[in-house]
Amino acid sequence: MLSYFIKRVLAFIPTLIAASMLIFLFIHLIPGDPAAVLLGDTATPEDIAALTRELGLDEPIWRQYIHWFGGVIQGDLGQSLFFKTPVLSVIADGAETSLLLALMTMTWIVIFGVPIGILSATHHGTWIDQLTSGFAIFFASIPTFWLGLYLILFFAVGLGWFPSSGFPSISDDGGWRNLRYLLLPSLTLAAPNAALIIRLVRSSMLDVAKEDHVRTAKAKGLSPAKIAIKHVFRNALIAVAAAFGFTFAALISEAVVTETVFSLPGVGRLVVQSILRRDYPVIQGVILIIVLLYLSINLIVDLAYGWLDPRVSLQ
Amino acid sequence: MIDAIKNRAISIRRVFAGRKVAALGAIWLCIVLVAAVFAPWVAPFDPLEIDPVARLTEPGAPYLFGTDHFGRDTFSRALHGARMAILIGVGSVLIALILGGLVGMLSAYFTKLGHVLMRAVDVLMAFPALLLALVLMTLLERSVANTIIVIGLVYAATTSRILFGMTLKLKNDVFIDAARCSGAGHFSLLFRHILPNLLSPLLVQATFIFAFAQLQAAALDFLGLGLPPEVPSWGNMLSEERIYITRAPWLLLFPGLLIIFSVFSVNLVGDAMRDSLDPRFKDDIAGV
Amino acid sequence: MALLEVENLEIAVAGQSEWLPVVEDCSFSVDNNQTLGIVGESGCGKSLTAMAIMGLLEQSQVNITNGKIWLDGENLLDMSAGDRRRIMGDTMSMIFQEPMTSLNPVYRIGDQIVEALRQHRKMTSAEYRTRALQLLEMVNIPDFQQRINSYPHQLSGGQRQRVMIAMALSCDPKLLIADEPTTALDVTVQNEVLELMLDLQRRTGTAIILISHDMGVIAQTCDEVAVMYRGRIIESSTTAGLFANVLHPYTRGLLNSIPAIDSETEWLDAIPGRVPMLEEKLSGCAFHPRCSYSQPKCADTLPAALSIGESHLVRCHFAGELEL
Amino acid sequence: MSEPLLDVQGLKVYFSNPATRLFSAHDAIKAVDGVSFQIAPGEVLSLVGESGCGKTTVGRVLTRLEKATAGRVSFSGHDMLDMSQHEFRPLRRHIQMIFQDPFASLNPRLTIEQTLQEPLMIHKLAHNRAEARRLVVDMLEKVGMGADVLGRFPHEFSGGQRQRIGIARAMIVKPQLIIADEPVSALDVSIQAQVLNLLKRLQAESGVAMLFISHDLAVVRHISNRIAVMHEGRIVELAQKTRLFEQPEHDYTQRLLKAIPRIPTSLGA
Repeated sequence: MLSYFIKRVLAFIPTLIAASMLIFLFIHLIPGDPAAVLLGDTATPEDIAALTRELGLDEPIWRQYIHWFGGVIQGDLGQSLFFKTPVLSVIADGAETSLLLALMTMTWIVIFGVPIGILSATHHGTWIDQLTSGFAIFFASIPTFWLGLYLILFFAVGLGWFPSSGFPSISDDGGWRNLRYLLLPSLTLAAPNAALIIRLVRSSMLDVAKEDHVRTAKAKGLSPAKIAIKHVFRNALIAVAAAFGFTFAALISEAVVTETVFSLPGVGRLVVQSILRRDYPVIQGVILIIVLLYLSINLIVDLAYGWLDPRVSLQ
Repeated sequence: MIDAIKNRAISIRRVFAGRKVAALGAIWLCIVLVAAVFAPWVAPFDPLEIDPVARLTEPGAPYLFGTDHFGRDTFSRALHGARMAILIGVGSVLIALILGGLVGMLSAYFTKLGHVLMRAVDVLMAFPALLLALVLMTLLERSVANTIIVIGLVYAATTSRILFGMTLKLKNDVFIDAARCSGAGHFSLLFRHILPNLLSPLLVQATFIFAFAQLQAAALDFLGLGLPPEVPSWGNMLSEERIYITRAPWLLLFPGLLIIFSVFSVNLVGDAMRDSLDPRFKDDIAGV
Repeated sequence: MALLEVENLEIAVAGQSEWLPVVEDCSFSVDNNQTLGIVGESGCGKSLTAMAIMGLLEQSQVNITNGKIWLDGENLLDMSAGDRRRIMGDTMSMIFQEPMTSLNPVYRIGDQIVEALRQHRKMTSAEYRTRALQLLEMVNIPDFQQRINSYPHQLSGGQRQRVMIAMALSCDPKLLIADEPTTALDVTVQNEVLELMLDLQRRTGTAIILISHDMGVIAQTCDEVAVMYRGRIIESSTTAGLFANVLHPYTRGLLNSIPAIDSETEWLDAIPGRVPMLEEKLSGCAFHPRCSYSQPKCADTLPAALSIGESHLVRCHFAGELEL
Repeated sequence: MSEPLLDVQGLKVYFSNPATRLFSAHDAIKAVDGVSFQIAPGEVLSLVGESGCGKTTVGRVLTRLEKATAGRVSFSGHDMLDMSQHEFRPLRRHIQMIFQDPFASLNPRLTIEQTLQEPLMIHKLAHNRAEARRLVVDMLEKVGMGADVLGRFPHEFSGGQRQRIGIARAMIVKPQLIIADEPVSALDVSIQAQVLNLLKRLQAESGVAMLFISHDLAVVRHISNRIAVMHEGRIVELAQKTRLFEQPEHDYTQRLLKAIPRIPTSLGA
């Protein structure tokens, strides 16, 4: 188990470094001069040249990268051109919203995805299966922003049950009740991803159900429900866990859109706004953090995989 | 055993036998295709023609789907949008499959090359799909070609990993050893023995990429980083009119439903095809 | 009445457009302390027969269309699914061909061995553990004290099959069905596993049905033999009786096809042709197209089961008349 | 014994153990651990042993599907292991292989004709399609199949028929050595007998030498001239077949022979 763990971590670090190089390179290939953007329309060429030198933008790109990455390691992601504050604090401002949104969404995904997936698999071939599978594929086919817009139209604008946009921090007035701001966004975000989990649980369970050891379990006289949970679902979890990283990536992607639709002050919207504002240090920083998070999730998934499947960790 | 020896080619009859909904999906896709091809002749209005008098008209005659806030005919724009949908779908699928397919196959076949290439793919895969597309789009100008290239590249990474896995499995098949003993060279092994056995799973993968590409392109349009705003695509129609949703709720309904029906149909067809695949490759396919 | 009596069993599988018969008019019985061998080539219906007795047929694909299966005087086919499950793993149990895949990879073998016991007998956890250890010791697993905590992939093929046997015996079944239990094993291991099964039978009196394609295994292990071809038992007898006096041309052909281990011949006397596919409709005796003694009558009429001597049944029009 | 066609000396094949690769690079699985034998032209030598004894790996090294760790293999005077892929090409034709699993050894996407034509074209034994087809049909006839199978795909055939096609593919280039890796163990008894007869007849007619790899001692006794018993990567006993069966010397051989279930020979036969 330990060597499996170390192997995974060792594979993680070079990927992260390479990804950081790629991010840095991308951002520097973007047309437009950051110094000019920073100083605005009234700047003279001399001012721009001075600032370029000051920001170190005239140095070779690899030196700029080392300088930047050196800062990153010490927790310094640079200064936002737009907010004129440290990038890290800009990101931290959006973190609460995004993390709460992600947690709520994951809750929906598990609550809806897993039981419906099991139901679909255990009723394989019946109308229940066809109906749930059909709905799952349908929900995975809806553009998130479209679903969000109509949810706002019906439940916020029409019925007035929920707020339509924004999210005051839970430390503000209202406290935890402020979570109702996240209800529609999290449901919007959960819909396509829960659909994926339903499909995944279903197909993995159907695969496991064909394996010989399930027949052994039947021959022991176990009830169908016991077989479905203890033998089929338990083993299917291995495949589900392995695909969890993929789901998380889809979640991040769709969070960018969802936060924009619901005007949530989260990290996802920050990405889009920073791109539109050409706030390079923030784009760089946010993407690096997201990649770090995504790779960490994948690492955790790998470890969970080793824990769920004794064949992986105990060679 | 009998199952394992059946020829694994995808036949239309087997795919749609007993799957009426998937067959309906296929029919819908044909309609979209016809609309795309004949849009300029079928559309009752010029999709770009502005008519300030007819702004935000409700659906009915002569504006079947109503008009937008410029007074442009939504139905005509939707027909031309089908063109964009097909163009983006087919274009990104081709890029993803050809580029990703080659990288994946060669990486699995030539182990040392694979070590390098697949590490590079790992790095690309460290970015969630839409995020990678966003960053790439920022680098490039907003245009149809660039959107296709970016979406194609994003899914090329996924495809290469899938093909890598499938080729690895096939590479260890006995018939590959047998071909090697017959004296077959690398080229023949790759393109005569391995590739034809991957065509069916590739076709299934293509349908799912097609579906993902639609949603991805719509999301990019929505964020203002996809197709140029003047291009009549379903995504742009949604993006431009979204502030009028309270005044004219139907405005977003039609383009939205068109996207949903098309993506749903492609997913259904892909799902039906996946069921008739070689079970070994089923798990490799990334889709709904 | 014997412990298990199978009467006119008929099984059909779902074909392209219709149900195809795979087992027809199959009758046999087996009693305590007895081992019945069912032998035949792939597709002859021997495994399906075993699965039908055990109750493991996949209803949508395979159907029992006729017949009765009496266990202890009760017809299993009349029982509800729940009643059936109370017998499965308790009164009768099964060992499968693939020891590599027949165990669940994510549970420790100790837990898997007593799973049937947990289902059918109420005991304390300490008692379950004691029983698991006892069973592992009984099937000669080395270091069973440690092995009880192993996962299946940590065991060799032979050891896994021993675990399967321990599992099948956990509730002291009256009937044990072993479907090709040694086919995936090496000869030396095969020998040990077969010895183990017979040894356990001597101690517990369990009735055993051994399904195999290997005449040698059957000859060495069983008291009685039934030879199946294309869904029917074409010859059955005591083992000694069968090998002393082979009456069906197919049984003879099968025996002649096996190269001898203790002598040398230039050519094997192979049966021509191949086993007909399920979809192929055959009239008369199913073996007639491959039979060198075939007469016009063989293609027309299905031979009835002729009783020759004591407990020797043959389905051949010319049983006893041929120089085999 | 005449000049050997194949001379294997001290062959070793080690695989690195993936489970321990991270910390100890030297921990290797010794699949084949110093194996030496010779095969004369036209001779049938069998490698017999239980699963994991390394017999299959020996066969795969001789067809260069696997790399050897150490040792020398000379095939009609050529040192085979040191050759580059390119230098080996002309020899490849003369060392052909028959595989165990008839369901996996034929490319499901190629017709029987395409499969059988491939080696002819590669080794330039036929110069056009018509000539190739004639040779393919001749070969098919030798394995008991007709020209009607040319355009059909592998899934249309039973295991026995596929194995005949596999044999045809190996024999069609007129090799000097055939490596048959468990060629009949996936087949039913009655089909196994047919294929064994076929192999024996083709071998006798063409005079090709054969390395017959099997776990089945009865089959091995039937087909070979000499037999090598492998155990844990080494050959523990190598003798003329009758001698090996009548007077087995090594402990392991004796154990193996004792373990085989015997069929009582009836009086009727």
